[in-house]
Amino acid sequence: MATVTGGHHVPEPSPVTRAWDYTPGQLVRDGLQRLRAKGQWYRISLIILAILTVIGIIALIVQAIASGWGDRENWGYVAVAFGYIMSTVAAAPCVCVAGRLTRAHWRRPIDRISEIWAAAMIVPAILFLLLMWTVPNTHGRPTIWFGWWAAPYLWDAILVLGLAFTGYALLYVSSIPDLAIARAQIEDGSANWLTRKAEGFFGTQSQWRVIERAVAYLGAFYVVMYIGTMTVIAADFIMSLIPGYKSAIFPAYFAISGFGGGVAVVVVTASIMRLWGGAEDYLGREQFFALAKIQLALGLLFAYFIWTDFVIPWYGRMPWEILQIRLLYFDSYLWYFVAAFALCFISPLVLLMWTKLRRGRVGPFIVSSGVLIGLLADRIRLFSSAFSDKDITEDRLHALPPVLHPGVLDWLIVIGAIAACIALVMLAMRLIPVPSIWEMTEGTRLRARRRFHNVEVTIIGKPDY
Amino acid sequence: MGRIIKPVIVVVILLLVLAIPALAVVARSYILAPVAQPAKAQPIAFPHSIHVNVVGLDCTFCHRGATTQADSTVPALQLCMGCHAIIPTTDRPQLEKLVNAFNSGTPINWTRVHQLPDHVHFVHAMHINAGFNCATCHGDVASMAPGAVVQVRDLRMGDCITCHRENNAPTDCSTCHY
Amino acid sequence: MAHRWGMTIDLDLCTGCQACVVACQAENNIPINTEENFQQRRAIEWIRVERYWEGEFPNVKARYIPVPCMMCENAPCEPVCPVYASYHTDQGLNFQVYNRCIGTRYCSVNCHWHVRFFNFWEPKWPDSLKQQLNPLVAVRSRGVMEKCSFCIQRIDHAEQSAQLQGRDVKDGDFTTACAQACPTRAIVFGDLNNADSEVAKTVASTKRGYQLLADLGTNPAVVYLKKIDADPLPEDSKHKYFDSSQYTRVKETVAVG
Amino acid sequence: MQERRNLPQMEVIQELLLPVTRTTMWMWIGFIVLGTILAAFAFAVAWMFYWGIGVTGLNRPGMWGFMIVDFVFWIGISHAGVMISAILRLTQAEWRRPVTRAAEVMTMFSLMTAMTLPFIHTGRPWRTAYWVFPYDFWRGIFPDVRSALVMDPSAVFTYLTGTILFIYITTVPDIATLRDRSTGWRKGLYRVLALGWQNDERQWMIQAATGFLLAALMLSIFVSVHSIVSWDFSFSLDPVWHTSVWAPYFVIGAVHSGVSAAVTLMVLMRWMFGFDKYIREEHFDAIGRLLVVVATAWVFFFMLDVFFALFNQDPRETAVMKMRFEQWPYTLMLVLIFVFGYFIPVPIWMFRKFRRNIKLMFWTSIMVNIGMWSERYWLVVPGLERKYEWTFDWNFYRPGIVEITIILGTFALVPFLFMCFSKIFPPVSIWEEKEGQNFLQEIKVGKASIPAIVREF
Repeated sequence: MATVTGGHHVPEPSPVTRAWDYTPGQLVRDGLQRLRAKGQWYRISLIILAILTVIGIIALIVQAIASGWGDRENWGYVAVAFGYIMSTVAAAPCVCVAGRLTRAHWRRPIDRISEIWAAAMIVPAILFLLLMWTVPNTHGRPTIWFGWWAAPYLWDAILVLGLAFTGYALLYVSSIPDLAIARAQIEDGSANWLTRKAEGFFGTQSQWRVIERAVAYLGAFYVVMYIGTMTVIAADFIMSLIPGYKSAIFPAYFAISGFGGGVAVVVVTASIMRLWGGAEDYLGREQFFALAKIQLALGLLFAYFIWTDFVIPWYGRMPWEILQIRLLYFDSYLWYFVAAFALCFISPLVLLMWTKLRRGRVGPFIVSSGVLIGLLADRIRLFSSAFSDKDITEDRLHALPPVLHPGVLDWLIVIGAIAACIALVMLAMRLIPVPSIWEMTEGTRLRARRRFHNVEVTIIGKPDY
Repeated sequence: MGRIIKPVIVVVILLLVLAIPALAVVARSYILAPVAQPAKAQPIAFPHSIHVNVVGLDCTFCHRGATTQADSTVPALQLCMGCHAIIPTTDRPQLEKLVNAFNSGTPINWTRVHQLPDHVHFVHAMHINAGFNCATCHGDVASMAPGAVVQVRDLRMGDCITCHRENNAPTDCSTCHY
Repeated sequence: MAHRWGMTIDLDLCTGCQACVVACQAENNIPINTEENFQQRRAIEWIRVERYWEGEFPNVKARYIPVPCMMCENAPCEPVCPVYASYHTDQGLNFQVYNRCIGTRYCSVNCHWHVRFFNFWEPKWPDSLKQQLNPLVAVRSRGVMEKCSFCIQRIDHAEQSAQLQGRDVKDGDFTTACAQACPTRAIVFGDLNNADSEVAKTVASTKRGYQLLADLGTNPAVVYLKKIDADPLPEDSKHKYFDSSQYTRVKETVAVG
Repeated sequence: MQERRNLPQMEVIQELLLPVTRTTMWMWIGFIVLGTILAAFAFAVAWMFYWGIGVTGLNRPGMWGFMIVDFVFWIGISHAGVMISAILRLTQAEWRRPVTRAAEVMTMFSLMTAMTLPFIHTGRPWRTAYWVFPYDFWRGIFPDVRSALVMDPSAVFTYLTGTILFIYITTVPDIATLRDRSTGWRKGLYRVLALGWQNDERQWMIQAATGFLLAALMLSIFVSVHSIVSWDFSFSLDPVWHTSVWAPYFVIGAVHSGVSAAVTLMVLMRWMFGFDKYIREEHFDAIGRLLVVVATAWVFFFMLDVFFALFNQDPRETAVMKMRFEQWPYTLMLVLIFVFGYFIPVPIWMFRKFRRNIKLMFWTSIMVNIGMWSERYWLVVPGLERKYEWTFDWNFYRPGIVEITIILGTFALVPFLFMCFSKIFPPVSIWEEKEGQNFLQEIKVGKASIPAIVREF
C-alpha cells in the first residue's frame, strides 16, 4: 500500500485481464482460433437447443390451431415469451453502448458479447407479429395513440421491427473490422460468407472514422429505440389491457428491468465464455466487477421503480387502485412478485453489496442467473395479468380477473423461444469473433504501466474524439 | 496536553449546542409551567378556609354549576349576601368591599386562577359525576391563604392525557378540543 | 355500538334558501365573509349552497346542492397531515384539531369536496357582534384550517347529558345547526349505525341516494337524495357527477345497521 | 486536446485562495446588490409573519403556490452536489475536480433556502417550529409519519447533514493549508476547524475512505429526497398529481436543473474569481455531454407524465391537461419548458465547439433553469386549480407582491451565502486540484499523444 498525493490509495494492479498484455498478433490469432474451433459440446448443445426450438414451434402451432386468435388469454404465455426475450436478449446490446458512451476500458472484451445477442432479435420480432392480432384496436380502450392512423399495429410493428433491424445493423457494423481481419487472415477457404461482406474494409483512416461514428450513433439509436419500444409494449400490451391501470412509471420500470435483464444476460454469457468458450484471458475480474456494479445499480432502480409504482395507489386508496395492487402485487400474482422482487432486487443488493463478491467471478454469475429467473416471474406476473379474461373497455377494474397459470404447452412455448435465441447466438459465434479483436487491440494500445513516485500504476488513455 | 484539551473543548461546545433543545424542553416543563407561577392578586382576599373548615360548606354549595354543567361557576354576589347580609362587617375591610360592591351593583372581577386555553373544553359535570373530588385537580383549596389560591396541578395537556389514560376516559382529541 | 354520524340531504326539498349557511355561521363562530373574501376565494363557509347549471342553453336548469363536510370514512385529508390535526375520531367523524394545526394546507389540497377552509387573516368581529359568539366553539386564529364538524359541540353535549342521565343518545336528542335551521327539513342528521334513526331508515329505503364523488371510494357520511324532476333534461346533457347514476352503490358502501 | 498546463503547486494554492485573500470589485458589487434584495426579502417575510398568509395570492383551491414551486426548484438545484461529487467521484470522472466543492456548497445553501420556504409557507410557522423542534412528546402526540410532509423534512435534513459533513471532510486539507498561511482570528478559526490535520498518510487514508463512504451513502438519500418531495404531491388524489412517475421524474429533472446550475456557477467563478486555469473548456465539454444525456432522460419522463395522464382519457385529468396546454400562462410555460429546457440547449450541447464556448454555456444553463422553474410551476399549480369536477370551485392563482419578493430573495440568498463561504474557504478544492495535476498523464500511440489518467482502483 502506498499513497499518491491526494490520498487515494492505489492497490497493486490486480491480475485483471491477461489479454491486455497480448500483442496484436496474438489477439488476432486467438480470435480466429475461437472462430474456427468449436468443440463437441458446442455441437451437442446446439442440437439440444434446436430440438427445443422445434418443440416450441410445434407447441405454438398447436396452440394457434387449438385456440385460434379470438381469445386473448390463450396467448398470454406467448406474450410472456415475447416480453421476456424483449427484456433480456434485446436489452443485452445496450450494455456495450453504455460502455462506449462513457469510454470505459473494461467494456472492450464485453462489447461483442453484448452485441452478439442482437443476432437473436428475429425471435421477438416473429413473436410480436404473431401477437399483434391479439391486441385490440385503440377503439374504446385507453391508449397513447390518440387516434393515429393504423394505431397501434403499424407503429408497434415499426418500433419492434426497427429495433430488430437496428440490432442487426449494430452487430454487423461493429464487426466489420473483425470480419475484414478474418477475410485477410483465413486463407484455407474456411472463411464464411459473412466475412466476404467485409470486402471493402481496409482500415483506412476515413473508414475507421465511419465505423466509429456508425457504431456510436447506431448504439445510441438502439438504446433510444429500445426504450421507446419497451414503452410502447408496456402501454399497448400490458397497461391498456388492465382496466384503470394508469401508472406512468410503468413503461420506465419495464425498460429499466429490461436493462437489468440485459446486464444479466451479458454476465451469464461472459461467465460461460470464460469457462467453456476459451476466453478466460479476456474476461477478468475487472469486467465482472464493472458489470456487477451496474447490476447492483439496476437492481436498486428496479426496487425504486416498483416501489413508486406501488406506493402511489397504496396512498390513493381508491377502490380500483386497491384492486390494481391486489392484482399485481398481493392476491393473484403474489408469489411471482415475491420471486421477482427477491431475485431482481434483494439478491443483487445483499450479495453484490460486498466488494469481495462483486470482484469475484462466481457472485455476479449467481446473481445474474437469479435476475434472469426473477425477470421471467415478473414478466409472467405482468403479461398474464394483462392477458387474462376481462372486459378491457371498462374504465376501471371492478373485480379481480382470473389468474393465468402456465400449462405444459405454455412452458414449451416459452422454453422454445428462449432456446431459439440461444441457438441463434451460438450460430452467430461461428461467424463473428467473440470477443472483438479490434476493440481489444485498441485497448492494449491505450494502456500503459508507469512508475508513479514509488508505485507502479496503470495509465489509461482517454482519446478525446 | 493540547491533544486532549482541544477535542474536549470541541465536544463541550458541541454538547452545549445540542443542549439548547433539551433546555427548551426543560424550560417549558418547569420554569414556564403553570404551577410555577405565583399567586394572583384578587380584588377580595376570599378565605376559602373559613368557609370550608369553619362554616363547613361543600364546594358545590357555592360553585353550583360543577355538578350539572361545564362551568363550575363563580357564585353571584346574591349568593354571598344570602349569609353575609347578617354577618357584621366592622373591622373587616374585605367584607366591606363585598357589601359595598353588592350595594352599588358592581360585579367583582375575580382573577381567574385556573385558566384553560380557549380551545379546551373542560366539563366539570362529567368529572364530578365520575366520582372525582374537586381537590383532585384544585388541591386543598381550603388550606390556602385568603386570596392566595394557586394552581397546584399542572393541568396542561400532558397532565390531562395521563389522567384520562389512567382512568380509561376517552383520549380522542374531539373530547376536549372543538 | 359506536355512532356513525351521518346526514341525508334531500335535493328535492332543498330550495337553496341558505338558511343552513347562516345558521352554521352563527353556531360555529365563522368569521364574517366580506365581498372581498368571496372574490379572493377565501370565504369560509362550513356548509355552502352551490348553484350549478344543468343542460345546455336554452334547456337549462338551476340546481342547488348544499355541501357540508362529507365526513369520509377513508378521508383523503387525514393521512397527509403531518401533525394529526386532521384525524378520525372513534365516532367516525373526520375532525380538525385547531390547536394542533400548523397550516400546511395539505388537507385542503387533498380534499376534493373543497370543504376545508383556511384562515388567511385573523378573524375579526365588530364589537357589537362579539357577544354573539358561541362560547362552546373555539374561535380559530389565523393560519389554521377549519371545517364543518357536524356541530361536535352539540354531539358532545348530547352525549354527556345522556351519560349523566344514564342512557344512550336517542335519535332526535339534538341535531346540527344546519338541519335545525332548514325550513323544508331537507337536511336530516342522525346516527347511521342506529337502524331506528331517520337517516338510517332513509338511506336504507331510498332509491334516490348517492354520494358525492363516490367513485373515490372514501365512503362519505353525507348521502344526497336525487332531485325528482318532473320535466327531466335529456340524459346526455346532465352533469355527469352530480346527477349520479351510482345511487345503487350507496347501499353497498354506507354501512347500515 | 486538454487545455491543462503544468502549474507549480505554489501558484495553484495562491490563485485558488484568491477569493479568500482578496475581495474583487465584482464581489463587492455582488454583496451590495444581493444584500439589498435580501433586505427586501427579510422585510417581505416579516410582513407575511405579521399579517398572515392573507398577504399572498393563495386562495381556496390554490392553497399552494409560488413558495412551494420555489421549494421544489431549490431542492432540485441541490441535486447537483451529489450528482457531481458523489456519482462522478465513484465513477472516477476526472473532470469533476474543479466543481465538486462549489457544487456541494451550492447544495448546502440551496437546501437551506429550500427548507425556509415550506416553513414560512405554513399558516403558523412558530407552531411548526414548536412541533418539530423539539418534538412535542410532552403531550404524548407525535407527528404522523404517514404524511409525506413528515418524511420530507427528515429526508431533506438528512441530506443537509450529509452534505455538510461531506463538505467538511473534503475541506479539511484546505483548511489546514489556510491555517498555515493566516494570522489573527482566522488562524484561530482554521486551527479549530482543521482538526489537527498534519498531511500524514494515515489522515489521508481516513479522509479518502470517509469521503467515499459518505458519497456512496448519500446516493440513496439523493434519490429519496426528491422522490419524497414529489410524494408531497402525488400522495394526494389530485388529478395529474396522483401519478407514479413523479418520483423519478422529479429526480431526473432535479439533476437536469442542478447540473445546469453548476455550469452557471462554474462560469460565474471563472468570471468573478478568475479561475480560468482551473475551470477549463474541457470541463464544460464534459459536463455538456452529461447534460445531453440527462436532458434527454428528463424529456423521456416528461413525455411519460404527459402521455399517461391522457392515457385513460379520464375527464378529470383531461380537464387539467387541457388547461395546461391551452390556457395562459400555462401555454407560455409549456413553451418555456420545451424550448428553454430542451430544444435550444440540447442541440447546442451536441456540438463540441459550442460546448467549449463559455458564454454560450452560461446562457444555455440559465435558460434551462428558467425552463425548469416553469416546469415546476406547470406541474404543481394547475393540479389545484382544476381540482375535480367542481366547476364552481375552479379558480386561478396569481402570486402577490410579497411572494414575488420572497422568490427573488431566495435567488439572492444562495449566491450571497456562496460568496460568504468563498470569503472563508476556497470555493475550488485545492487538494483535489493538486491531485488532478498528478493524475493526468499522457500516452503515446504512434505519433499521437493521448491524454490519460491514472486508474484509481
